[in-house]
Order: sequence, then C-alpha cells, then structure tokens
Amino acid sequence: MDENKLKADALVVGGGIAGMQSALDLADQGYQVILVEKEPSIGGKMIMLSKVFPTLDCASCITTPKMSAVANNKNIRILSYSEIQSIQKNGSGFIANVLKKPRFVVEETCTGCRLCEYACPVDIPNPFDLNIGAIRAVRVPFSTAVPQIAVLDMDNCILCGKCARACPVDSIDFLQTEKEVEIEVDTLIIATGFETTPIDAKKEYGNGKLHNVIDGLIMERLLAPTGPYARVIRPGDGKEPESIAYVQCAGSRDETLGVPYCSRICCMYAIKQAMLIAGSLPMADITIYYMDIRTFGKGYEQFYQNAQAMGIEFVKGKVAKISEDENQNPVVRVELIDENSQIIERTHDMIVLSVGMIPKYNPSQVYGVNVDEFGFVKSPTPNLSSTKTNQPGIFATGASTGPMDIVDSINSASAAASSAASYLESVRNGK
Amino acid sequence: MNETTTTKEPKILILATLSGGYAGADYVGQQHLNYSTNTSILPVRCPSMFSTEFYIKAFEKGIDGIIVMYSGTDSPFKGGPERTAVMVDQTYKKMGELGINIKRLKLAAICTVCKKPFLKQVNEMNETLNEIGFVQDELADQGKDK
Amino acid sequence: MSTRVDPSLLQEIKKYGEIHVEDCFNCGNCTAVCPLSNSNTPFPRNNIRMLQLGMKDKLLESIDPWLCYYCGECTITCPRQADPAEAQMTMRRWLTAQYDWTGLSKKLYTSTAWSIGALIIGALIVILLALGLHGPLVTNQVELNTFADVHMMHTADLILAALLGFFLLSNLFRMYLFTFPRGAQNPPPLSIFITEAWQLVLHMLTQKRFGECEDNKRWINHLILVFGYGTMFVLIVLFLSWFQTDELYPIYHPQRLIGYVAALAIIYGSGDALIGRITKKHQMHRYSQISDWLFPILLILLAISGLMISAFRVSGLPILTYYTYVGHLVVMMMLYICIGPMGKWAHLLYRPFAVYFQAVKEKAEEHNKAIAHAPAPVS
Amino acid sequence: MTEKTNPKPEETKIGVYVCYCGGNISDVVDVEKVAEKMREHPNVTIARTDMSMCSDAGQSIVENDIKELGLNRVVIGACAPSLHEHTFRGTVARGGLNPYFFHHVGLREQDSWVHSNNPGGATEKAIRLMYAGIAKANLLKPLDMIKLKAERHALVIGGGVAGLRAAYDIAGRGINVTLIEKTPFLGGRMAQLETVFPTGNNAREDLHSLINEVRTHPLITIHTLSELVNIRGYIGNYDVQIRSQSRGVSGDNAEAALAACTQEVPDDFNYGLTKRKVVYRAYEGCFPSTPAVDWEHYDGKPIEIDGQKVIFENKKKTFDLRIGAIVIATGFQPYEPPRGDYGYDELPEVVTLPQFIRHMGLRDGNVGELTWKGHPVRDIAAIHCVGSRHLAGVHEPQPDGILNNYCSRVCCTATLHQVNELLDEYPNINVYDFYEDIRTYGLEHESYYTEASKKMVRFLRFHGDQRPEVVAAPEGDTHPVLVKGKDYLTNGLEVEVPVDLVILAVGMVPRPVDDLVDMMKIPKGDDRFLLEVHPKLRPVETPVPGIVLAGTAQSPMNIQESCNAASAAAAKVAVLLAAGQVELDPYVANVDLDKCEGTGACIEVCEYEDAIVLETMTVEGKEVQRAVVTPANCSGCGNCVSACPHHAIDVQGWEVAHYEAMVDAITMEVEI
Repeated sequence: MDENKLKADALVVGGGIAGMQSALDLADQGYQVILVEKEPSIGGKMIMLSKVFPTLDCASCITTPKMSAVANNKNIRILSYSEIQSIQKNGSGFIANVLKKPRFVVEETCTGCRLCEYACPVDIPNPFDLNIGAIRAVRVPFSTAVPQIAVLDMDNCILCGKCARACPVDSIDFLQTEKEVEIEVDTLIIATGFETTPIDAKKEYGNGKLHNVIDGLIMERLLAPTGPYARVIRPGDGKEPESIAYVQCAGSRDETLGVPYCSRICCMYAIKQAMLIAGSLPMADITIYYMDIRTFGKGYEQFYQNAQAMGIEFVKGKVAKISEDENQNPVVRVELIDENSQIIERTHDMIVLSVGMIPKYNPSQVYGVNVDEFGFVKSPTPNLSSTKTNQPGIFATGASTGPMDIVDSINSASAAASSAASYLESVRNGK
Repeated sequence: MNETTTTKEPKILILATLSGGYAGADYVGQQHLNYSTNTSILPVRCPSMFSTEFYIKAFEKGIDGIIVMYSGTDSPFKGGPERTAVMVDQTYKKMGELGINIKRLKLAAICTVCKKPFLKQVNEMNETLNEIGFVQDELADQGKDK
Repeated sequence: MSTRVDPSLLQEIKKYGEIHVEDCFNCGNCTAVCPLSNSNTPFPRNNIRMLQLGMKDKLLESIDPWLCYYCGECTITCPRQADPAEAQMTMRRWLTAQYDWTGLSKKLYTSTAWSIGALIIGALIVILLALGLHGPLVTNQVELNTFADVHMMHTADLILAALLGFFLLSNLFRMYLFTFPRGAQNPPPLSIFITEAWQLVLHMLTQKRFGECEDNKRWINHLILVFGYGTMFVLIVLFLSWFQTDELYPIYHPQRLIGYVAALAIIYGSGDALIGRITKKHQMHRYSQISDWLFPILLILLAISGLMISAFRVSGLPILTYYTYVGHLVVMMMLYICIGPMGKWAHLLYRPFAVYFQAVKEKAEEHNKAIAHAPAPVS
Repeated sequence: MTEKTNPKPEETKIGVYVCYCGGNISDVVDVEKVAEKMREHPNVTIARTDMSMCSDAGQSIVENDIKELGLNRVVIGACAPSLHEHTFRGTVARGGLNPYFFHHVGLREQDSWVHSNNPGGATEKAIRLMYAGIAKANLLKPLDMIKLKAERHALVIGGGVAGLRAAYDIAGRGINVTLIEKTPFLGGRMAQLETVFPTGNNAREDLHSLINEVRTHPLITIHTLSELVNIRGYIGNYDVQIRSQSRGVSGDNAEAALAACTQEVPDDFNYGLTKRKVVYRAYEGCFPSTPAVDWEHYDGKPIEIDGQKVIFENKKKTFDLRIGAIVIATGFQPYEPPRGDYGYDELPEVVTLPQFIRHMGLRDGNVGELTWKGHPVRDIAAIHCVGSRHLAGVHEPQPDGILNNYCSRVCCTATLHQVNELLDEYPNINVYDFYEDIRTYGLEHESYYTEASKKMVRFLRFHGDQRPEVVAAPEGDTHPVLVKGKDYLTNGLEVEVPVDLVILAVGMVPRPVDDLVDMMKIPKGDDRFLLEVHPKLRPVETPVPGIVLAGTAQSPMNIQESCNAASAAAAKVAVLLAAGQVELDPYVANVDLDKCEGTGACIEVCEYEDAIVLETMTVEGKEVQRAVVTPANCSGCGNCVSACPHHAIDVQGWEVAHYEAMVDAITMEVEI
C-alpha cells in the first residue's frame, strides 16, 4: 500500500478525549478511521490532568485506556505529529492533505525503549509539564504516550550523535524530512479542542510576571503524580504553600478580555484542585474567590457542598488586582460581597488563576465551516444536532464547538460519531 | 508500615453481588468514605451458589464474620435471592448445631448506591465481633465442651 | 424594616447622564480596583446598587460620588463594561441637583434649552446693566475705571460673591442635612466638626485624593487650573481696586505678572480638559454633557477675555477694551450665577466638604464605638 | 503459603501487577511493598508496579511479560473491575493468552479510597486481596465468549426529543427501531415550550422537523399510548412485551367526537392553567394529529355524535417484540413545589416557570398589556433554585425521603431567556430576579444574563439557607404580593419587592419509572435519576448490557445536551448491533459429567426455561440421566450449584473452588 495515499471511511482531526471517543465509536461500528494528531502523542489536554471531577478518578485512568484502545483498534490508524494542510471536496467525501512532521526517529522501527532519551545531554523545558519541568531534546513525549515513539526536538538538538549511538535499532535519522500524505475519506470530524486563556491577558493580574501566580493547568501538572515535582510547591521558590487562593473567572466572563462567555469548567476544576490540595497539604488554607459558583452537572453540586464541608473557603467577589509583597507573596484586592461589603487585601502564598477556554484552532479557512466570533465551530442546528456544521459531511465535536467539560465532550464525541455514521450510510445508500 | 497489624483483628468476609453489594462498595469508595480494613470483599454473581458447607468451612478456616450482600429484589437473577435466603437459613441451623454464633452470618440487601446501609452493615458486624470474639476461640470452646 | 425596591430612581438619574449601570452584575471589581475606595467608603458598586434597587434616601445620604475623582480604573477594568465611573459622575450631577433648593440645577442639567436660556438671560442682564451704568467712553486713551467705575464694580463683585455664597452655602447646608440625616442616629458632636476642619482646608487646597489615581497628570493639571482660577477669584473679589487700574505697570509688576500667570494657568487647565473631551482619550471624557462642555469653555473664555482686556489696554485700544470688558463680565456672570452653585462649578466646594464630612463620619463612628464600649457608670 | 484443602494447581506462572493508579492507590497503599510480598509467592513469576497499568505502556509490559516470560496467568490490582477488567482481558489476549486467564483485583474503590485513614491496614488488605486473586488465578480455566446473533432492532422508550433523536440516529445506521410513547402524542416536554435558547427558534417547529424525519423513516415504527410491560432475555435478544391502549376515536369519527365531547378536565399540556376536553389533541399541529381519549379522566358516559350515542372503549392490546438493545428516554417532569412553598398553590399570583411559559404561549396574538387572571402585570419576580440545590438540615426532603440537592442545570438560562422574551414584548414591565448563583454556563448562555441586565432586570442574591419568602401584600398595597428576602449584593439588606406575579424557576425531577427500573434491574442514583456506569468511561450505558440512557431520564439537561446524549446512546446501540452479533461472557453453568448422577436437583431450583435439562446418555454402557446446560438460556446465577448434592455443577469462571481458595488466602496471616 502506498503510504502517501491513504483511504478510510472517516477522518478525525484531533486526538484529545473527544477525538479519541469519536474515532472509537466509529471504529467499533466497523468503519475505518484515521486519527490525525498535531502533537507527537494523542491524549490531548486530558492526559495532562491530575484527577478529574466529580469522581476524582485519576485522569490517566480514563485517558490512557482510551488511548490504548485507539492504538489497539484494528480499524483506527493514528497519524501523530501531523497536521491537516488543506481539505478538498471529493464528491460527497473529501481529500485531506496532511503534513507529517519529521520526528527524526524512524516510526516503524522505534521501540520506545528510551535509551536515546537517557543518552541525550540536552535538557529543555518540558512542554508536557507546561515548561516547568525539564526533559531531554530527544524523548518519548511522556511516559504513557501513544504511540510510544521518540521524537527529537531539532531546534534544541546539538547534533552530538549520542542518541544515534545509544539507539539499539538505529532509529535516529537526522536527515528525516517532512512528508505529505493524501487521505481520501467520506466524512470528517473536527475535534481540535481548546486552549486556556493566556495567563498574561490581564494587566491587573500581574501580566504573568508575578512569581507565585500560576494558572489552573500548571496546577494540574503540580498535582499530577506524573508531574514535575509530584507535589505542590511554589514555582517562585519551591516553598510548600500554606495558603492558596483561586481566582475565578480569570479568563472568562470578562468583556475586557474579549471572553464574555462562561468557560464552564473553571468552577469545577478549581473546587477539585482545592480538594486535592486539601488532601496533600492538610494544613493549607484554601480560598476560592468567585462571582457565581457554576456547579451545574450531574453530581457537581454535591461536590461543591463537600468542598465547603471540607473547610475550603468560598468568597464572593471578583478579584480586581493581584500584586506582590516583598516576599513574593501574591496579594489580592477584592470586595467581599456579602453581609458587610468590605475591600480586603489578603496575602496568599500562591494564587491559581482559573483561566478559561478559547478555541485552539480556527477551522473556518481550511474546512470552510462557520465559526462564531471567538472561533468556535458554529452549528446551524445547535439544539437538535449540535455536531453538524454548515458543510455536509463535516462534523465538529468537543471543545472545538465551545467550552465543555470532559463528560459533555465525551457525549458530544459519541454524538458526532453517530451523525457521521448516519452520513456515511446515507451517502452509501444514495450511491 | 505502622502498628495497626500487630493486634489481631476479627476477619470479615463480604460476599457481594456484582449487581448490588460489590457495586455498592465501589460507590462507597467513590464517595471516599472510610470503614475498617479487616474486610475482604469478594465479588459474586449471586450468592445462591454457596451451600451451607461453604459457609461452615469459611468459619472453620478463621473467618469471624460473613456478610452476604445480595441484591435483594433488585437481583437480575430470577429466584436467586430467594435461593440465597434459603441457603443462609439452612446455614443458621447448622451453625446452631455446631455452636457458632449465628450473628456471625448476615444477609443484607445492598443496592449499587447504598452507601449508608453498606457502612452500617460493616460497622455492625465489627461491633458484633468485638462482643462475641474470634470464631476460632468459639470453636475451641465447643471442642472443650465436647 | 425592609427596604422597598423602587424601579423609578434609575430612570430619573438616567436623565443626568449616559449611564448603563443596569449592566452591572455586582462582581465588585470596580470597588476593589479603585485606588480611592476603602472599606470605610467602598464605592462605586454601593452607589450603583442604590441605583439598581432605587434606594433614593441612601443615595442622597451618600457622599461617596464626591469622593470619586474619575480615575477611570473601574470603567477600564469592568468585566461587564458597565462604566461605573460615568455612573459616579452622573450621580454627582444628580446630587448637585438635589442639594440645589431652587430646582434650577435640575433644569439646567436635564434640559439643554434651560441651560442655553439661562446663559442668554445672564448675558442680557449684564449687557443691560452695562448699557445703563457704564461711565463715559473715553476714546483717546484707555480709561477703564472711567468706563466701569472700579468701586462700583467691586461692589458688584461683592454682591455677586455674596449671592454666590448665599446659594452655595444654602446648598452646602442641604448637603449637610442629607449627609447627616436626623432621626435614627444623633448627628456627630460639633467638636468633631471642629477638630476635623483641617481636612476641609487641606483637601480644598491640594485635592490630594485626586493624586491617588494611578495617572496623576490630571491631578497636576487640575491643580494648575484651580490655582489660576483661585488666584483670579481672590484678586477680583477682594482686590479689584488693586487689580483693575488705569495706570500701566511694567510687565514684571506683580499686578500684571500674577494676572498673566493665573490666566495662563486657567487656559492650560481648562484647555487640557477641553482637548480631552474633544479627543475622548481618557475614560472620563467619553461622554460629555452640555454642562461638561460649558464649564471649561467659559473658564477659557474668561481667561482669554481677561488677557484680551489687558492686551487692548496695553496697546491703547479703548473701545475694544471696553467691549471686551463687558464680554468678560458676561462670561463671569454666566460662570458664577448661571452654572455656579447650580452646576458643575459647585464641585469645587462639594468635593472637599465631602472629604471633610466623611472624616467627621468616621471619627463619629469611632467616638460612638468608644462610648458603647465605655464601662457603664456606677450609680 | 500452605495448601491444605485446595486441589493442587497445575504448574502456573503468574504475572502480578500492582497499579499506582496515578496516585489514587499509591497515596494510601504501599504499592512497592505489595509487589515485594507477591514475589514471595511460589506461583508468581514476576510482580511489577506501574504508574498506570491501563495505559498503553502499562499494557505493553503485560503483553511482553506473557510472551517473554511465558506467563500463563495474570493478576492485576488496580481500580474497580467494572472499569478496566475488560481492558485487561484484551491485553492478556493480545499477549496470546486466553483472556479468562486473568483476574482483576479492585484496590482503589475497595481499598485505598476507603482506608485513607489507615495506610498500614490498607497495604495489608491489598496484600490479602492480591493473594486471594492469585489463589483464584491458579484455578482459572480457559473460556470462550458465547457468540449470539443479535437482533438488529432497537426499542426506544419515550417519544420526547431525546427519544426521537436516538430513534432517528439508530435508524440512520440501518437498524430497525420501535419507538414507544406512553401518551397519545409525540414531542414530550419540548412541545410545551415556546421559543428555545440559544437559537430563539420556535420549539414546536424545531421539534416537528425532527418528528417528520422520524415518522417518515422506513426503519422506524412508532407506537403511541404504549408502554413496556415485560422484558426477558439479554443483550441482543431481549423479548419485550408492549401494551398499547387505543385512541378511542378513529379517523372517521375523530373530529365529530372532538366537537361533541363536553367533559372537561384540567389540561396537563398547560400545567392546569386551562381546561380541555377528554377527547383531545395535545396542541394544534401535534403528531399524531388524530385526537385521543384521555382514559384516565373519561367518565365513561356516552357522547352524542351525529345523533348516535357513543361510549368510547379502550381496547388494550399487547404484542411481543424481539429487541437487540433498549434506549431509555423517559425524560423529566418539572418539580412541583409543595402547597404553600413560596406561596405556591395558595396565592393565585405564584406560578412555576413552565406554567408561565404556557401562559405566554396561550395569549391571543397582539396583546398590548400582559395580564394574569385578568389583572395587568407591571412587576414580576422570578425566584431561582426552587426544588434544586436543597441543603441537608435546612430544607425538607421530598415525600420519598430524597433531598433535591442537585442543580437542575437549565433553569437559570431558561428563566433569563423567558424574561428577555417577555421584556422584548413588554419593555415597561419591571422584573426582579432572586438568585443564588446565576448558572448561565453554556457558550451562548451568559449573553442571556447580560441581555437581561441590559433590559433592566434587577438581580437580588440570596443565600441557599435563606431563600426569599412570598407573602400576600397587606390590604391596600399597590401590588398583590410581596417577595421578601435578604439581598447579599446589598450587604444583606432586608428588601421587599412588590409584584403582580411570581415565577418560580422550578428544577427537574425524573419521571417516575420505578416499573422500568424493577423490570430491567437498572440502578437509580442518589438523586432518583437513572445511573450510568461511569460518567466518563461509559456515560450513557447502564450496568445491564444493551440498555442505554438518553436525555433527562439520566440527569437534568437542556435540549442540546439531551440530543447529544441521545445521539451518544444511538452510537452505543449501533456499536452493539451493527455487526448483528453480540458476545456474552461465558459465565454459565457447566456440568462435570463425571460427578453428575442425574438427580435433577439442579433443575428444581433453576428458574430459567430450558437452561438445564436431563438428557439420556450412555455412560460405561449404561443409559443414564445427566444434566445438560443450554448456555444461551442460562443466566449463570448459580442456584443449581448449591443444590447439587454431588458438587457436579459450577458456574464457569466463578467456581466454588475459587472462593474456597480465596478464603484460604484471606485467612492466612500476612506479615508485613
């Protein structure tokens, strides 16, 4: 088979939880699926998380088996480290041009033994740990990565050749170049996911320059057992924090940031992280500054009530400013909106900004789908069939269609698979 | 690790149905509630498979208390719960004959989300066993009497 | 006793300015971000809330709008873009109208026709008086004191000042009454009013709260304006006979020098405000009511006409000097009487008084607490 | 370990794996210690730990060990078996072993998570449970899945938007669907709405586009006035019995009967705001368009149609279907406050949001002024969280003893949407909104909140334990009703708001489906809603294979979320039935013919038809009776096991001997 020309029933773009679920639901019905992922491993944002609400399962306990199921499914083919360049209509189907970026490691022979990684002398900030930890320039992206194949970061490589000498199967190929792959499919699912609002978006919150102010995703890495320190410490000086505050709506519901909508997940992830911190640092005081607590999902309200019962302090008021004292302790200024309105300035050891969700990628150009003013894919039928786009045969799911938590993303992903399957059946019966 | 294992604890065997007690125990775990560690929960499809002989053997091997957590009226198996009840009743008789305190065996209907009843059963069994002591001592006493 | 929600207040206040406080979802950002606000006087959200719920009495009692200097931080950072700073501005207009017992203020603020009408009437009065009372027009040289007898003018100034003072003080007294309502609590003892009086002087002279805004350039400009304006006011009301002379002093003479400096200060200060309103660069200048335009325009006209009188006089142009003088008087009349105690001008007094009242309130509260905690006398 | 009572196991080479579970287990249990102890066991070839066994990397380790070390049994201690037993069976199979040579020990839900207060005890327990697992593994036998033909036919219960969506999507995959609806008309709760967020479309128009697709689909059969009365069987092969009632009128006399009928009852479509005849259409344009008789309320008296006296007759009929999978889309009902709560049912000015929506829908066209019971409405209060977010110790539980402590998710946006629509039409009405937290969580939902603010809706915030009160205004007041409460946006100020109408934003409760729950043996959650297996791993599936959930029967959802859940349910059904065949676990009774003496004791206790029979066979030249099991009919309950006097029958994979070996392991003293 020509490896540069592939054919399948469906193409799923994005290997996060939504993309994986869509791919699995289609493959389990017997359709051939190609899953294209931009990063060297599938798993998306979810694989970076510590534990997930409201069950407090470890995120990898949900994600890794799905990643494994995708990898082991005979009907799914993963194209990792690849990006869609263009999409052309091809009758009722599509032809996608995919660029396979060079890993500088031969995929077919690499066994993921990591000897290259151990041999590499170059330490670089670990993107999987949001650059707080370090990793080698050539490495398996993270321990549970799928595929378990190394990737070499040519920008940081010093071409010393140690990895090539260490590799038992001669898989290091410094001369590897990018490859174009043409994929012919009948239907297409966009599952490109989200990004968090940048931590430096708000001047009043220190422009990202305060030492001990981090965002929720970094806290996920600090809390994750696979994270850089495997415990929660202040990034500024490594001190164990005794007082931690969450600033809600730090990237949502704020016209000045251009994000007027609610990002839906931040209340729950803040509460979840607060509970996890309370577990690992039982003496720490945890405060959550909020405007409205939006624990709307199944089991979420009880989760919130449990957090209150655990002693996590919920303070109604939007933090207006964060400054820093002489010990690099962040200081919040906020109006308490309760029985007695007061303006308080409180010093914490560490502050977590509950940043919101913005789309990772605007697919309007390449796919010709309608997007809203923020870049989320807009469905012509948001109620009855929310994964449909204005392009017949192209569906969108998960956070590419708007902020969504994991539960809702998974349902949306299965819904997209359902709609895509119906589309496949209808075009085939039409033929 | 620590000292908790140095004092001998009564052993509780829990036979829990997949459709009831076992799922209920998982639910208790999801809620992160605490109970004692002297419990061993074994999944069963339906406890109707266990004969009196099985229970008696278990006591003789040193199980101090058995809680059969079945699905009661929620059982997916027709006639299973009824049969279970019959077998437990027969076992009570046999226990009486052998001088084993019948409080050591308990039949309880536990649903998949019955966190409170689950904890109640475990706690009550612990209290009972603290009162009546180890089964081995009981069987040894019986031996002496004879 | 429950407070009854009244939807009409917001509708009423909307006549005083471009506000949309209904957009506010009470997150508290504005109050916390405000460099002037503190726990004793948390604003602007509290005032906005009063508008939302229609708590008219509470708003009348509140002096918080005067404590606001329109730094604009609140409006820039408001997540709902509800423009709290403009709301405070509008509340100041409304309060001015409430303090003013004549009812004229409300008309001037809410009706452009009334504003213009008042200006025209003021101008007509001056022109008619000038026509009736002016002295001989000496044309071969400038004899301003012959045209407008300095004693007569000084008397007129004093009358004007007295009138102004009367309106202002009576409005101020109403402000005091609203701020310290009778009834529930005893008003603070007089002693506190006396011991805190220094605050009034300090803030009137320095407007130092204005300097607490993040950007304090506006404070400096405002200080310059007030300096120029205050100097002129003192010169004209108290020392007119020294200031208005026919004798031409050299340019370095204090009489001319002070006059020029003060006039330039006024032109600089109000010019800055005008340019701001035209370019709408700063938050506070985005929405301008007629009163916001009139005040700096009249100020600048006042200073320019004053300078022109001096210039014509020095150049030996008698007729132009006299006409300009009348024009100058027209502007003065408009400024002091038409929009003075009833309009924006009055903030000159309301602001320092508000700071003073606030200090009194806080002291009184401490005082009351002390009394409450004092051991009961043994009988 | 000593072997006294157990049969000596064959030469087993066991691989033992203990999972850290990303900290979930290792935070409490000393995982390394457990592995160390396992290595002491004579049958254990290798014992390893891993951060997450279920990851691809973790699974690869097991696969490689099987191949390289020649393992013939695998025991993994990890999360609950319900979550990953299936995953690991696949791993073992890929390694080349029979998948049933695997045993899963739950060390998370039943150890680390419940013994966080006693790490030492938890570690000891983990060792005990793992030893028990090894004991069982020693005795495991290879098994094969039972393959059965699956009926490519799904049953959808509920004709609301979720049921319709699920039916259409399943049929779209080429699978037959039977949709049953209890009431005479399709559409469910969505039909009772007017406009819907976030599109502003008319709810019934949207709904009818879907109904039209469903009713014209060749693979979908619709039965209204029908309900499930019996179910037997298992995934792929459920035998269901459905009972239908007749509509009472037919096409010929329907219109005449509708016109002639005089008996009136409260109209449940309008939540009792109006009355309708007992021969009725739910609403104009409903489907089916033929009217139906309301059997519950029909007084049985004759009605004169075209000069003839006619008594309507409810001819019930039942029919059987063979079904592969079932979608439960039974929906919700609005919470109804008890009489007197917020003045409900006592003050005529207090309505629920669904009632208010009906009131808006019932107005005749061009109305200049909003009226309620004949009085003009100038001021309205809306109160959120009625029937939701109740607190233990503050609020009374419902009559069934359950506290509505959950958030109903849709009420905030629904209320604000409704209020915005109202203010578009009547801009002069003042609206006061009493809330605890505004939860306009969706992408476009927050804009409803912003818009409501812009339209001068005044928001007042209460605390969950101090909800506002609704009282009749004193005589002579400007308004009939006062809403009183503390406003925590104004320093906890006591406020009172005089209004003409109070709208209670009531939450959702599931429709009572206890009959289905009992019949199908599916679980309900603490909140009465039907419970999924796991919110992320299997979010629309019930523990009963082949029975899936769609829409608000599972939890409160808005229309978009209901439809997504329904499509997801359809995807699961498609996965199950697309191939026309299902595989079942081989956990069925198995007779040891060497021990069987044909007593028939097993048959006496077996409740499953034809699951076990006595057959005549020749043993050592003699004709004897022996028990024979038909796997497809056997449920694997084990009734027969305890009945057999000769221990000749066992459930495959769950043998008594396994339990005895496990008890041995448990009773062994563990030193750590």
